[in-house]
Amino acid sequence: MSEALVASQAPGTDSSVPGASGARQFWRRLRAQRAALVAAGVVALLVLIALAAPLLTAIEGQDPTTYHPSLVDSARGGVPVGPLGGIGGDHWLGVEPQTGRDLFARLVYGARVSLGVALAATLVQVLIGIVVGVAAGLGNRWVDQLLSRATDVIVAMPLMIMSLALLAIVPSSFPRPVLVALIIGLVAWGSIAKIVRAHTLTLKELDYVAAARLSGWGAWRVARRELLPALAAPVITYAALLVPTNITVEAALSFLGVGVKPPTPSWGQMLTAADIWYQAAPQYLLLPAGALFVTVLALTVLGDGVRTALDPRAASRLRIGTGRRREAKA
Amino acid sequence: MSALKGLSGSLAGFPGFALRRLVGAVVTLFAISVIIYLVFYVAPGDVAQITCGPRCSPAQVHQVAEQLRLDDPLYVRYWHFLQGVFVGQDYSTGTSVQHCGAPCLGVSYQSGQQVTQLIWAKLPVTFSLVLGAMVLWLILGVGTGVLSAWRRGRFTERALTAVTLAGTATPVFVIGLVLMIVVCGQLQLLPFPQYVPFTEDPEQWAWNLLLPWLSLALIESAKYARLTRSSMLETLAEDHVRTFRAYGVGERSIIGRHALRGAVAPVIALSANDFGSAIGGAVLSETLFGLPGLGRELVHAVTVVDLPVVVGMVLVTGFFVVLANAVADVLFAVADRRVVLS
Amino acid sequence: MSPAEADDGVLRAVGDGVLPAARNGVLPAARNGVLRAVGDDVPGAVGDGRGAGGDGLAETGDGSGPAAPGGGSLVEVTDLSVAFGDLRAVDGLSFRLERGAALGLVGESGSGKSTVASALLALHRGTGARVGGAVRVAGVDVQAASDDELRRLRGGKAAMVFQDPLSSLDPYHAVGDQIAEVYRVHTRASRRAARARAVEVLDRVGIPDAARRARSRPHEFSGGMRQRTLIAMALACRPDLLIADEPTTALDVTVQAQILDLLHTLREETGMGLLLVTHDVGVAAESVDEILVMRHGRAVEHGPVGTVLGAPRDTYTRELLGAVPRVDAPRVAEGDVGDETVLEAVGLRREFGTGKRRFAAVDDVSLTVRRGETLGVVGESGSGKTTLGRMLVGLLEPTAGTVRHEGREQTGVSPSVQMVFQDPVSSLNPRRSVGESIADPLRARGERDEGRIEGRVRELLERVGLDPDHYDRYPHEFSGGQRQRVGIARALAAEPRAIVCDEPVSALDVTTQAQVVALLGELQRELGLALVFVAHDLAVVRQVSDRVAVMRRGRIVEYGPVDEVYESPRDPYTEQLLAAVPALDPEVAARRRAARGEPATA
Amino acid sequence: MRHPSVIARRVAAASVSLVVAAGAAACGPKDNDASSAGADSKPQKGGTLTVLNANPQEDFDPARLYTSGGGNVPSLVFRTLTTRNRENGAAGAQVVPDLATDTGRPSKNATVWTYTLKKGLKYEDGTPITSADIKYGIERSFAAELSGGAPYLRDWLIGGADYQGPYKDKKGLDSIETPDDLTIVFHLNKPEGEFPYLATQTQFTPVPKAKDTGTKYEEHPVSSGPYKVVKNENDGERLVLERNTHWSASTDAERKAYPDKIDVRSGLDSSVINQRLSASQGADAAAVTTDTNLGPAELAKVSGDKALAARVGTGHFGYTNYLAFNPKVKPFDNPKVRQAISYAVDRTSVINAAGGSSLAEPATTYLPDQKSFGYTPYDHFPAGKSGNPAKAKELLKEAGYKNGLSITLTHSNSKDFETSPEIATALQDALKKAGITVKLQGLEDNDYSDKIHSAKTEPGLFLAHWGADWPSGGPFLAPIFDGRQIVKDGANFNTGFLDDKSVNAEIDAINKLTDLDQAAQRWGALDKKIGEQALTVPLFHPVYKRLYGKDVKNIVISDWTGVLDISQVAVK
Repeated sequence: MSEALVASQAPGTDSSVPGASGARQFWRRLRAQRAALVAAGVVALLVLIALAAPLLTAIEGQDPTTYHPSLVDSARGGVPVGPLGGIGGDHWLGVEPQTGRDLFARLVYGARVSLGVALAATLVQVLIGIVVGVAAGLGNRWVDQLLSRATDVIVAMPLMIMSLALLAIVPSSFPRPVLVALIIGLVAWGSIAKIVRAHTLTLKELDYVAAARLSGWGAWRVARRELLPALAAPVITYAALLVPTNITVEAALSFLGVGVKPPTPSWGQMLTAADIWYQAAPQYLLLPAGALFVTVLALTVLGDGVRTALDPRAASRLRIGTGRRREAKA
Repeated sequence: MSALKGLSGSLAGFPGFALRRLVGAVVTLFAISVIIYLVFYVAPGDVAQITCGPRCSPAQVHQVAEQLRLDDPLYVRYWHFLQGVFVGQDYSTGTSVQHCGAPCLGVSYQSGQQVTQLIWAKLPVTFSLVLGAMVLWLILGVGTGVLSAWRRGRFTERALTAVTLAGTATPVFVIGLVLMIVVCGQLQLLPFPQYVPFTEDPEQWAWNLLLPWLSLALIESAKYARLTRSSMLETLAEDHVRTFRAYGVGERSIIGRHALRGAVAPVIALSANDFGSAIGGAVLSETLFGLPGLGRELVHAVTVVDLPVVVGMVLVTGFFVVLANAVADVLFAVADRRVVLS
Repeated sequence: MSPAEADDGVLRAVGDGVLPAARNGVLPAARNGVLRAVGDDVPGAVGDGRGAGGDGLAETGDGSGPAAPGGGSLVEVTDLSVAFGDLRAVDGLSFRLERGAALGLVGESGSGKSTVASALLALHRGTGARVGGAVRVAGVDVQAASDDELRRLRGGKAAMVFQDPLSSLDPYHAVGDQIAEVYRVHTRASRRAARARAVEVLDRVGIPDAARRARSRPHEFSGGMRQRTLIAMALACRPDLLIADEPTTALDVTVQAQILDLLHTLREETGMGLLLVTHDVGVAAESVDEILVMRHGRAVEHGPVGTVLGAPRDTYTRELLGAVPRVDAPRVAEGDVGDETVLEAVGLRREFGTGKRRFAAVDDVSLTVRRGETLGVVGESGSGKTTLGRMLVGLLEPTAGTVRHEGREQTGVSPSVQMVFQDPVSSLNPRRSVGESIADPLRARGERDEGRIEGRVRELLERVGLDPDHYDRYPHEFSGGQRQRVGIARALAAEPRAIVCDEPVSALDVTTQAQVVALLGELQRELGLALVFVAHDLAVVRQVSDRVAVMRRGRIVEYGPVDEVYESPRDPYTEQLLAAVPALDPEVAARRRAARGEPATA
Repeated sequence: MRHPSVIARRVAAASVSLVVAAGAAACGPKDNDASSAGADSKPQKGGTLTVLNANPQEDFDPARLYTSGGGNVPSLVFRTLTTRNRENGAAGAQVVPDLATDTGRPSKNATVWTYTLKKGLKYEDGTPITSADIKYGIERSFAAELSGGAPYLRDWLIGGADYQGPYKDKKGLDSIETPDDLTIVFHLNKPEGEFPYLATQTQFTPVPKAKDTGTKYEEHPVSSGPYKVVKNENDGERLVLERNTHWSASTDAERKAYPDKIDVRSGLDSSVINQRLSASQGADAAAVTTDTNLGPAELAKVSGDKALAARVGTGHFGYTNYLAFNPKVKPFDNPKVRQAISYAVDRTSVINAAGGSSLAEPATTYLPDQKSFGYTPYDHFPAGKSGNPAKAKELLKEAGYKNGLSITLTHSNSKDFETSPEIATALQDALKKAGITVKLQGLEDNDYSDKIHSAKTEPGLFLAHWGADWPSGGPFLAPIFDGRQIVKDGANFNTGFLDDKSVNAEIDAINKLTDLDQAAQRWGALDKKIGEQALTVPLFHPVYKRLYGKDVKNIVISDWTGVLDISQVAVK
């Protein structure tokens, strides 16, 4: 990401966003957006489904790994027997071609992996991004140069190579979903680091940060108490938009053969396996694609909502200003 | 005062900027090459065995390793690579000794071809794919963004938002495959994509690449639509728009002349960036559409542990990412002349 | 953000490439600062005089103004009220403005004066604001007018000049094109004719080499030139009425004087009416015939400028006028100045930028502050006064020279020298309670006893005139003046020997200003503090200082006891500054305008 | 079969398995519905044949190619001493003369083989082909720069193990004699009755020494066959072949060479290849593929469409997918455990995972079920269609694992539907019923190849496959079960570490036979005998089903390669 892009994509923040009551204001602003509320509901539902996957499949009476060879037509490449891909009382959403595994079970268990990987990857990105960005922003010229170069290297490294690097270093017994989350996290922290750095550079010039330094606090304490809380808004905003991106990256990694491995179901891996079945067993493709779509849509709308709620300027964007208020109210 | 006239104002710092970026790029690329050497050092896969073939005897494998200098210590091999880059290197085809002139990125273990030649062969494919797609996604994305900024709060905007988000949410290998099956297979509107060099037949070149362009554009344009829309809305909230409203300038003119202009700089910056990352990330679409570009070659080279090719390809794609970032900053400064390059 | 702050923070922002972020408002401070930094690259632009031209106007003057059809007043506002949600910004306001007359709307922040200006052009239409009453401007019933009629009114019959000249111009288009665009909206003139008109009016407002500069973009202009450009835009369609909303607030005092002079001349020549909205009584006194003082959305006093300023009837008006610091009034209370030197700067120099862009923001500055003494540092934007202040407290490392605290060389921050910042909004962490902020120096000193800390903080709150029970409140729950008191309490918590006040009152309304200044004086006497008072406002500096240093382009041009410097300045720059300060007495103002005008036209 | 990832696809070709590399083979369908397709009209010369492939012809140097019977596309350009019979079905599994007048004359107990070239053979430039060129071609294949071919020349020729190729060793290989321009004599270090099969491989292609450009030779190899290379772009991704006017049909009974031009486009996604072949539009109407099977999803579609189904060529290539044990690793040192697992496997679900019963047939023998391999049916540990968990549990109890057993199954992470996670998961599911808990260990492909072919790191239980270098039991059994082929410090294929004197002796005995039918029978019997040791669990033999364009005629699919032979195809 170039500096220019960091700048133009950096979400706005306002140093005047009140803090403690910030949470309250945030909820108030968020509640004011109907689309964001609906999206939040959908996301909550998805998380619930993912958490309750064992319960849901138990109700259905299936599990995501058992093969049902009798439910697929072996002579015809393993296409599910019966109408609509074998949808029925036993298999609510039909079965998977070739194996006859229950699609509903795989879909809800897949939600666990997809959401889990995306969230974990976002966490990794955010953590690295904050550490690197803050260090570069606060450090001296050399620290900044070093970290900025490191960021450039990461940004310029292809996903494949980074995946390979990690696959090479990490033993194969390491849980794969965690590894995938790590790969995504370690590949794509560049932009958030740049954004954090830009914010840090601006924030550290703020009077209240200077005031804290004058109080006699050390640099670390100043960073922790004064800078980090102020970074929360831009970071949360950016992170909210990273989650849906990470879900699609997980799918892309599966496509390249370095994603989550069978038998663990994930949406990306289902999509990869299902795309050729588009004609013979369309529901096999449509289910994970639909799930992915709904999730990404909901997360993006929610992300936009969070941004609006955190950035008061967005809320007043369409009002005509009568000049920036120079005088504070006495 | 006159020194600030026009472009020279925003580009006043250009020489220094270019120099700093160049140094930065060299350092970055250097670091990338070191990392790749290290990664391949620890990665599984016996290069000599893979290059020699599965049924080679240990003695043959040893000969191959010797010929490819795989038994040298890592730093010696890396030094050899650096020598190639700066002064070139000689290599044997068996029957004769060839010279690979600087900047020489080495010779493929697998095919014995010079990596630079391989790159030159693949680059036009990736470029064609990315450039064409970029033009399309800019048109689609910016158009959608303008429309939704104009019709903000109305049904049109919501519908457009949903459509563009649908694009973001779908991986290219799904959109691409489904489009191919429907458009090329069932409707037979477009040919199944294959690469025809532009120099050979420009019309066929475009016709064949149209589908890949469309698939990529559908996915990428969403981002541009969102960026254009939010930049425009932001500009609409700015003081100078208020000025023009206060002077009786109509809404159409404000949208078209002032608000859209405000979106140009970030859109240009984003597209330059995306161009860079698309060059590096074209592997998905190249694989799917069977286009013999850099990304696919890189993945192949990784699987057969063809180190010189991997290093060469990553350096080239990395170079484009770094270059694109610098270009993005320059374009940003040109588009938004208040910005100073540093 | 005052012009003064721009000098260092901003340039760093540019250097680090955060700059574009400013566009999207990563932080408001950066946003302003950066843009300013770019614009201020124009050397000498601040000082350039206005062009002599006046010929262009001879013809234009005829066609406009008085010739407009219809009799009656130019502006008739009857029982106007504007409400945003629950807030009644303007409440039952009525006034008239005759053709060719000039009315000043004066008030502190929140008085509703700018809202009135917007209401004249119905700029609230479609924003959800509720507007009541009747507004007629140049014969148009603004409330009832159709969108088309309104568009013809805006810019055509009544033109507006905004406060911030940079953000009020489209950064992407040449200034000439912007003026031409407005002209064409109203006249259907050809592109070429519109451009010619743009050059003509630019020339008229004193842009030198107007034909060439018309192709420049706003950021290539200095602040004064931008404001002239906005005025040119307003002139383009020969309006009957010019509405100027705080037209000089963002400008340095010398530039402010030029702009006010320009407005005056234009009004004389074209005969257009002027509605001037300002918080600065002095600015109004310089420019208008009548004054309307507003408070809480209502008119508190309305009359000829001389009467209102000379013999105010309303208590609020009196209070307001009383609070305005006078540049000609000697310091009221003399402090008890000791002999010991608390803070000393020797040969301070600070450079910014690298390579060709390297320049010295502060250059070889030496000064001393004694116990109980107030040193005023005064200068315009870019003079380096803020950089100097930051070096004195150790927030910035000097490139050369030393800072001494009580004779000992000091690098980095020290509790014994504290700072009070300009912006009461950004100087307190919005996420922490004010009590926490004030307690910072105590905790940093190693105090662990929560009870003692709270006790001390309460004491400090009480000392600066705040309710000790507000310990747990957050900054946004306080007004600007109160926040500034919190900032002072925080500085005091460190038990400093000296406090550097960086524009401590420039963001405050005058009445609040007076209170904060008084508080600082009290504290100084009580604690024997040494104060460095950095400000752009010459009047305030005179009011508080024992000695004063006048800065220009990083150097001290004049340094001495305050009365000496103000009464018999030795440096011509000091003289120029003093001459530019608006006078409260309209007659004095007119005299000084004449005096200022002479050298420029000569 | 579908290989969605390039990685998987490429590695499948590059890794151990075999032959499938480099546009391998062709062979005939059992139930020959395909030959009827072109029967209505006589094939004519002319037209352009398009080949749509997934894998580029990266190696186009006869020294580097690893083919079974000379490959498909390469065989259009390279002629060899002998070649495969271009006939449908089992007849196609025979070896026939090509450049030579016969399939070779053995002497001295099959340790010396003599060939005589036909008269009037020419290269594409009109110069005559000599026996010295064939010798030179073989010698080059020993050069480290041009490695990649099969190991037999190195193992069989006297002095082969130490020879480093003509670039380093100008003297040449003494065990190949060329007494005159038409005669070439090979001296082997042991009897090898199957030498004629070996002489079908591209290393037996003549290479004129003067035209040799080392590693660059593959850019434009000199043709001895009916077509010459006129374009070779992007490392074999696009090949255009046109007629070699110096080739004479009268010297070549095998290649029909109907089309005037062959246009090979590769690097395509497998699903795209099948889409294009089924759409069969424009140039694709005259298109075939030599490396891409119908995938299960496409099969489901094709089977419902009669017109499309008529354009599918079905064939069998000698190939077996199996579970391999390392008896040095506990608990697989216990034959009862190996047998229990043999009983427990569910071949139906494995076959489903591999693409269904149309794309894979259950295997209980290690040798492919074709006559030329000497197929001798056996099923020592009958698991039925879907496993016999009861019997498996019983055996486990006997072996001392009353409460079940926990084991690790190693597989590759690539999506080749052979050693891939899908197959491993099917096995995991089946073994669960027998009380065996299977932990899957998926390795990246290079890692997988390294590990399973190293005597030091070989896992206890893993998925593997083996294919035929030529249609005989020799190259199928010897590398895997000959105790003298155990390699301690390199790529080892005897993964069961079987070193049984009687097995070794029988292998030597069969190698002496020059009657290939008789040899086949003995290989079959040996396979059955080795099978008793339960060192492998044969799972399935793949079936090749390939679409071809609607204008493609004269489909010949031999049992040697299992795919249509493009030297026979006509498009007019």
